[in-house]
Amino acid sequence: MFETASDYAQNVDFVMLLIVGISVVLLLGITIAMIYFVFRYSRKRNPVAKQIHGNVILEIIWIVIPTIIVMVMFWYGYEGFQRLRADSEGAYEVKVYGFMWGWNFEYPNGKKNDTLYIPLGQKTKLVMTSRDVLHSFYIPAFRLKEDLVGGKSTFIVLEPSKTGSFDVACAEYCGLNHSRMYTKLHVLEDSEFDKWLKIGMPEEGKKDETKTLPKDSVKTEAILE
Amino acid sequence: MSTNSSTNVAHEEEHGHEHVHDLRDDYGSKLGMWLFLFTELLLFGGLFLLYMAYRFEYFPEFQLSAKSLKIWMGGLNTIILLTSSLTMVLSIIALQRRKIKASIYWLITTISFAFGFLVVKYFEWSDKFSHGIFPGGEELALKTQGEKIFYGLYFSMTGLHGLHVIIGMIILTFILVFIVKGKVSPDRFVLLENGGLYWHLVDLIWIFLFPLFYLLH
Amino acid sequence: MSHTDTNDGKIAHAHDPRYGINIMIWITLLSLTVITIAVAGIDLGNYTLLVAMFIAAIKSAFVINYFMHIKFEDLLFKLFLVGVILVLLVVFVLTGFDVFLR
Amino acid sequence: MSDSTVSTNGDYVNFYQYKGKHTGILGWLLSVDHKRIGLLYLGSMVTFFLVGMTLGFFMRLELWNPGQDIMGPQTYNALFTLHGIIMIFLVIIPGIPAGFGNFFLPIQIGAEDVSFPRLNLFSWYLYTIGGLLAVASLFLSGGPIDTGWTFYAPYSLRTGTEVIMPLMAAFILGFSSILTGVNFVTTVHRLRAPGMTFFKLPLFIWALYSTAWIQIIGTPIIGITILLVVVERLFGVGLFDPAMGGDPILFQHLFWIYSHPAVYIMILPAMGVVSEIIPTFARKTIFGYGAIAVSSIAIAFVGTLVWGHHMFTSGMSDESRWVYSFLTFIVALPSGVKIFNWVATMYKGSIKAETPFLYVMAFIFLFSIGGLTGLVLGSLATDVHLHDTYFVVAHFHYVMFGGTIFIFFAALHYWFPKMFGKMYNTKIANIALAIMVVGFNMLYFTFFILGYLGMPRRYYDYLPEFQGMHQFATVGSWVMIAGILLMFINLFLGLKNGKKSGNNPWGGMTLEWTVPSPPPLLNFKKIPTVKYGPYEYEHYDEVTNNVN
Ligand code: HEA
Ligand code: HEA
Ligand code: CUA
Ligand SMILES: [Cu+2]
Repeated sequence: MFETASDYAQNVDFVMLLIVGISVVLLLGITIAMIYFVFRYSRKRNPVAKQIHGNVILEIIWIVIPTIIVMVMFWYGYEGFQRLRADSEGAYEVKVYGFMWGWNFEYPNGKKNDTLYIPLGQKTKLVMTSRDVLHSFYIPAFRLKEDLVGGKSTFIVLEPSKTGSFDVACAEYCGLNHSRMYTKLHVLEDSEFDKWLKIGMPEEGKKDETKTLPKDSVKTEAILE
Repeated sequence: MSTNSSTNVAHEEEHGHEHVHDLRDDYGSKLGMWLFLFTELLLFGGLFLLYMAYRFEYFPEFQLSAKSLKIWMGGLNTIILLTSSLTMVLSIIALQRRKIKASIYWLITTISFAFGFLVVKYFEWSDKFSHGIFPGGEELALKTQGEKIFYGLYFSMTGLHGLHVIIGMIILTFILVFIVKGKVSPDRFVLLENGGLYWHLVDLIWIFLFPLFYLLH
Repeated sequence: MSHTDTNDGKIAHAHDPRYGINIMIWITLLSLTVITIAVAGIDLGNYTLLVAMFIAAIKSAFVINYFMHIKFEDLLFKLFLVGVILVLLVVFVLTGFDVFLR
Repeated sequence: MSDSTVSTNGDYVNFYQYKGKHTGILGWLLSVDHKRIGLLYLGSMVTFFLVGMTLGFFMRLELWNPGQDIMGPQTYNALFTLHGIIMIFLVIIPGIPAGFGNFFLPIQIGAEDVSFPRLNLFSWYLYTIGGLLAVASLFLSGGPIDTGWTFYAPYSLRTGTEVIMPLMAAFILGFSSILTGVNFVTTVHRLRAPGMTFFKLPLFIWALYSTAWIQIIGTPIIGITILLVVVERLFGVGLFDPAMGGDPILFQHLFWIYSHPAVYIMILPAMGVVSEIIPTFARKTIFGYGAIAVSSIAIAFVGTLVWGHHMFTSGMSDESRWVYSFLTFIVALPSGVKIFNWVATMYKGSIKAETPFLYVMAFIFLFSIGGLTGLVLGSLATDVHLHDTYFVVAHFHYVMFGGTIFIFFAALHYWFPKMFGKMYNTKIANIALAIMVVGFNMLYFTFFILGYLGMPRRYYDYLPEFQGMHQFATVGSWVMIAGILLMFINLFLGLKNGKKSGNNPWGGMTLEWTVPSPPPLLNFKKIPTVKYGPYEYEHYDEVTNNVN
């Protein structure tokens, strides 16, 4: 359920932890101060209020410090994101097509399939487009998603750190079966992957307009009854 | 009512005994009108934004398609609108100088020019339609995507502008009736001014539409 | 700024309305229109759009200032107008970050 | 205007009792009195709110198990779309400004009414027509709209459901919103009482003023976007349709250019109400009046520049992704300033934590959670993971429900005695609040976790592993039902047989507390002359003894 399948994903978790950590401190500070004041300066204990109109120094402090804090947050978010966008040079390229309601993956050698297999040892660049409305290719275990837009191509770069099978969901609302547009991502050892690519799997040669839902996902089968 | 109302604040009680709070506030009316014009500006702003994006994406196709629009028709309409803007101003000035007849005359001229604009537009559009160039038209369907977008923008933007011309005509006609009835008068002409502002806005939009669609070569 | 001064002399004619100046403006606008059309015939490459927009901006400045009277209105009106145009421009620039760099 | 506020035998006549040309229901439907229009808005709003909540209730029921429980996917998709449309366009955008704003803006600035009273009534009619159209669209042949409240193209161009009618409804609602904005800006500029300079305006007015500007500048953009989708569906112009060369991402730009600023239309007025309530119950002048006032304008301005943070994964250019991320963080700062100043206002106050104040405390807690998780979403790396998951759903329910709607309730409790001249049972009101806070966090905090674990939003069906949390949230929604119903019942009972409240039950200092409850038709016997800032409790006696 809560998997981490790449270094990138670990970094996202770190950024998340950082921002949430700072936020929790701020939230607690504010809440505790507020509750304390309400007790300490209740009308019973403090019948007459002291009229304080403001304090320029304090107000400058609570503009400057949050500015620094948010800049830190921005930087980590930016830097983390940039990692996988900046250089995808020499990555293994797979074409991704989304349609209502399924996926198709096309490999450099012309092989087509409705689940995604990628090699462990190298970056994979998914070049994606939609055949109809918007979809969004979302792999929670990689903390990555990107929309598929008709008439345009978008991309995602994957750099897995372990083998395994991971859920892929559609995250952009696309109509009736949006919630059932799940498929699987399989990360294989390089040799396994080559074998798979060459020998081919039963899906070989399947027309890419297939509307069948992914078969190899136990979970999706479960939700389809 | 505030007891210290000064003389130039006229309170009206139009609706029988209902105390309609109706301060006369010409400055406020005009302010309100300008705020409304801002919204109109942004309404078209959205379309201009689309124009910018698509012109960047499909520049050659835009140039190609623009050739099919007749500059002299667009130019004629520009002159018509600019002139109608002038007659609109003249109508206001005439009213301010208490020349009610002249004011009415200029206002009628303005409305006629608006009508003239629509007539030219009608010929322009029907020419395109007769060539099968309209959304869903068989000729347009054969063209490239960039050209489709050009005509899509052309019809949306000039269409929305044309709609504003029609609305402007209606507003000005109402004001005309008010002048005739004396509800808009040399002492109370902010309504005419506001109608004028609306009309100038229509002109203003056209000043940009004309070069963007007709002068692309 | 109160109930009492809602109409304190700020009614339209802080200046004397004149026919002459407006007719001058109209002639200027017509000439600028001719110029735009003429310039469009010349191939200025990438500057075609710039020149056309520049002339259109001048024309609209005339319309706004004289026909629409902004020149003679309160400072408030001018501030608002400038503010709104600025927001519009910033929105264009920000959208440009996507459209032009995609 | 003493003739309208005093009856023949010398008694004072409030605006309910005042008899104009029309009486009975027409006296309301044709009234141009800002107070009656405000109440008309409040009434319509609460009605739509209950409808929207009921839809939410059924959505939660459907999500009890994976797979089909009580409805098919088409119905579910229509439900969350309508839930979103109703809550956004019919409840929280008009909510505080058109309801409480209409009622209290003129009174707080010392005016008899708004600048354009007839236009004001006209906007209410537009609002009602828009609402009715939206409801009517459900019964058309195509079936209820299923695009989500964001109407993203090209899905909204292709779906077979009835799209045109609800879009026209949204257009009309937008028009209504614009007219209210125009009216408020003009009123604030023209009708302030003598002596009330801009920096003596109550902060609620500052908030309404900033909001009105967003309404004026932002709304037309969604107007044109909606029109284009309608035109697109009718004639196939192609501007957003990739099949014809159009660019769906441009639709998103246009949509969010309005809809992000719209979230500040939702929250700014609420923040204004908070700035009213805290000084009243702390008997203390607000800390940093200027900063709070100016931060409203700052939020309104910077808020128009950050719309792209809804599009980090839409396929827009990498450069614009970080630009929008950066600007998003900037816009959080003025909100922070407000929070800090509010808490600082409590310092050395003389606080009586009555119901409205307790609501404000709940607000500060819940809105801070919502806002801070907004920062998580504003950060690029995390948003790419969290976009379109339940984390976003949690974020916006915290800010919209925990923020705006809670303050809507607070305002209802704060101004109730002024609007109706009666008092509700405060004990029950506090209990209702406590139940709501518990239910709220059960319901929505769970969503944060679901979202981080990868549960996408707008999902009719979900992986079995999420079931436990979905069920917990659904139970939370039942707790909320209990709290909300209790609150409404309590207010209703107060309306029927509450005891008289007096003119100034809380000890407020702004002008509405100097007029009788309920106020007379034109609010003041004599327009007051303002000498002090709105919360200068040093001068409390002088200001409030000067009762009308
Ligand atoms: C009332 C409405 C409201 C408000 C006020 C906000 C406020 C904010 N929102 Fe939210 N938002 C929505 C309503 C709202 N939002 C809605 C409806 C959506 C989803 C739309 C859809 O897709 O359907 C959304 C979605 C949304 C997204 C897109 C998520 C996605 O789809 O991927 C983002 C991303 O940046 C975001 C960010 C923010 C930020 C940074 C703020 C900031 O303004 C928050 C500022 C507040 C604080 C920061 C907290 C208080 C301050 C302190 C405690 C002091 C300390 C502060 C600092 C250190 C700065 N919001
Ligand atoms: C002000 C705004 C607001 C408010 C108050 C709410 C209130 C609620 N929302 Fe809201 N919600 C949105 C705005 C709001 N929502 C928006 C904009 C969306 C996005 C839509 C989209 O994706 O397009 C959304 C989406 C959304 C989703 C995500 C749907 C999805 O992505 O699949 C969910 C899921 O649980 C949800 C739940 C609820 C619930 C349970 C309430 C409840 O109100 C909570 C408490 C109340 C009750 C539980 C009901 C009380 C009942 C009664 C008073 C009557 C009782 C009647 C009977 C028993 C018949 N909402
Ligand atoms: Cu495909 Cu959602
Ligand atoms: Cu936003």
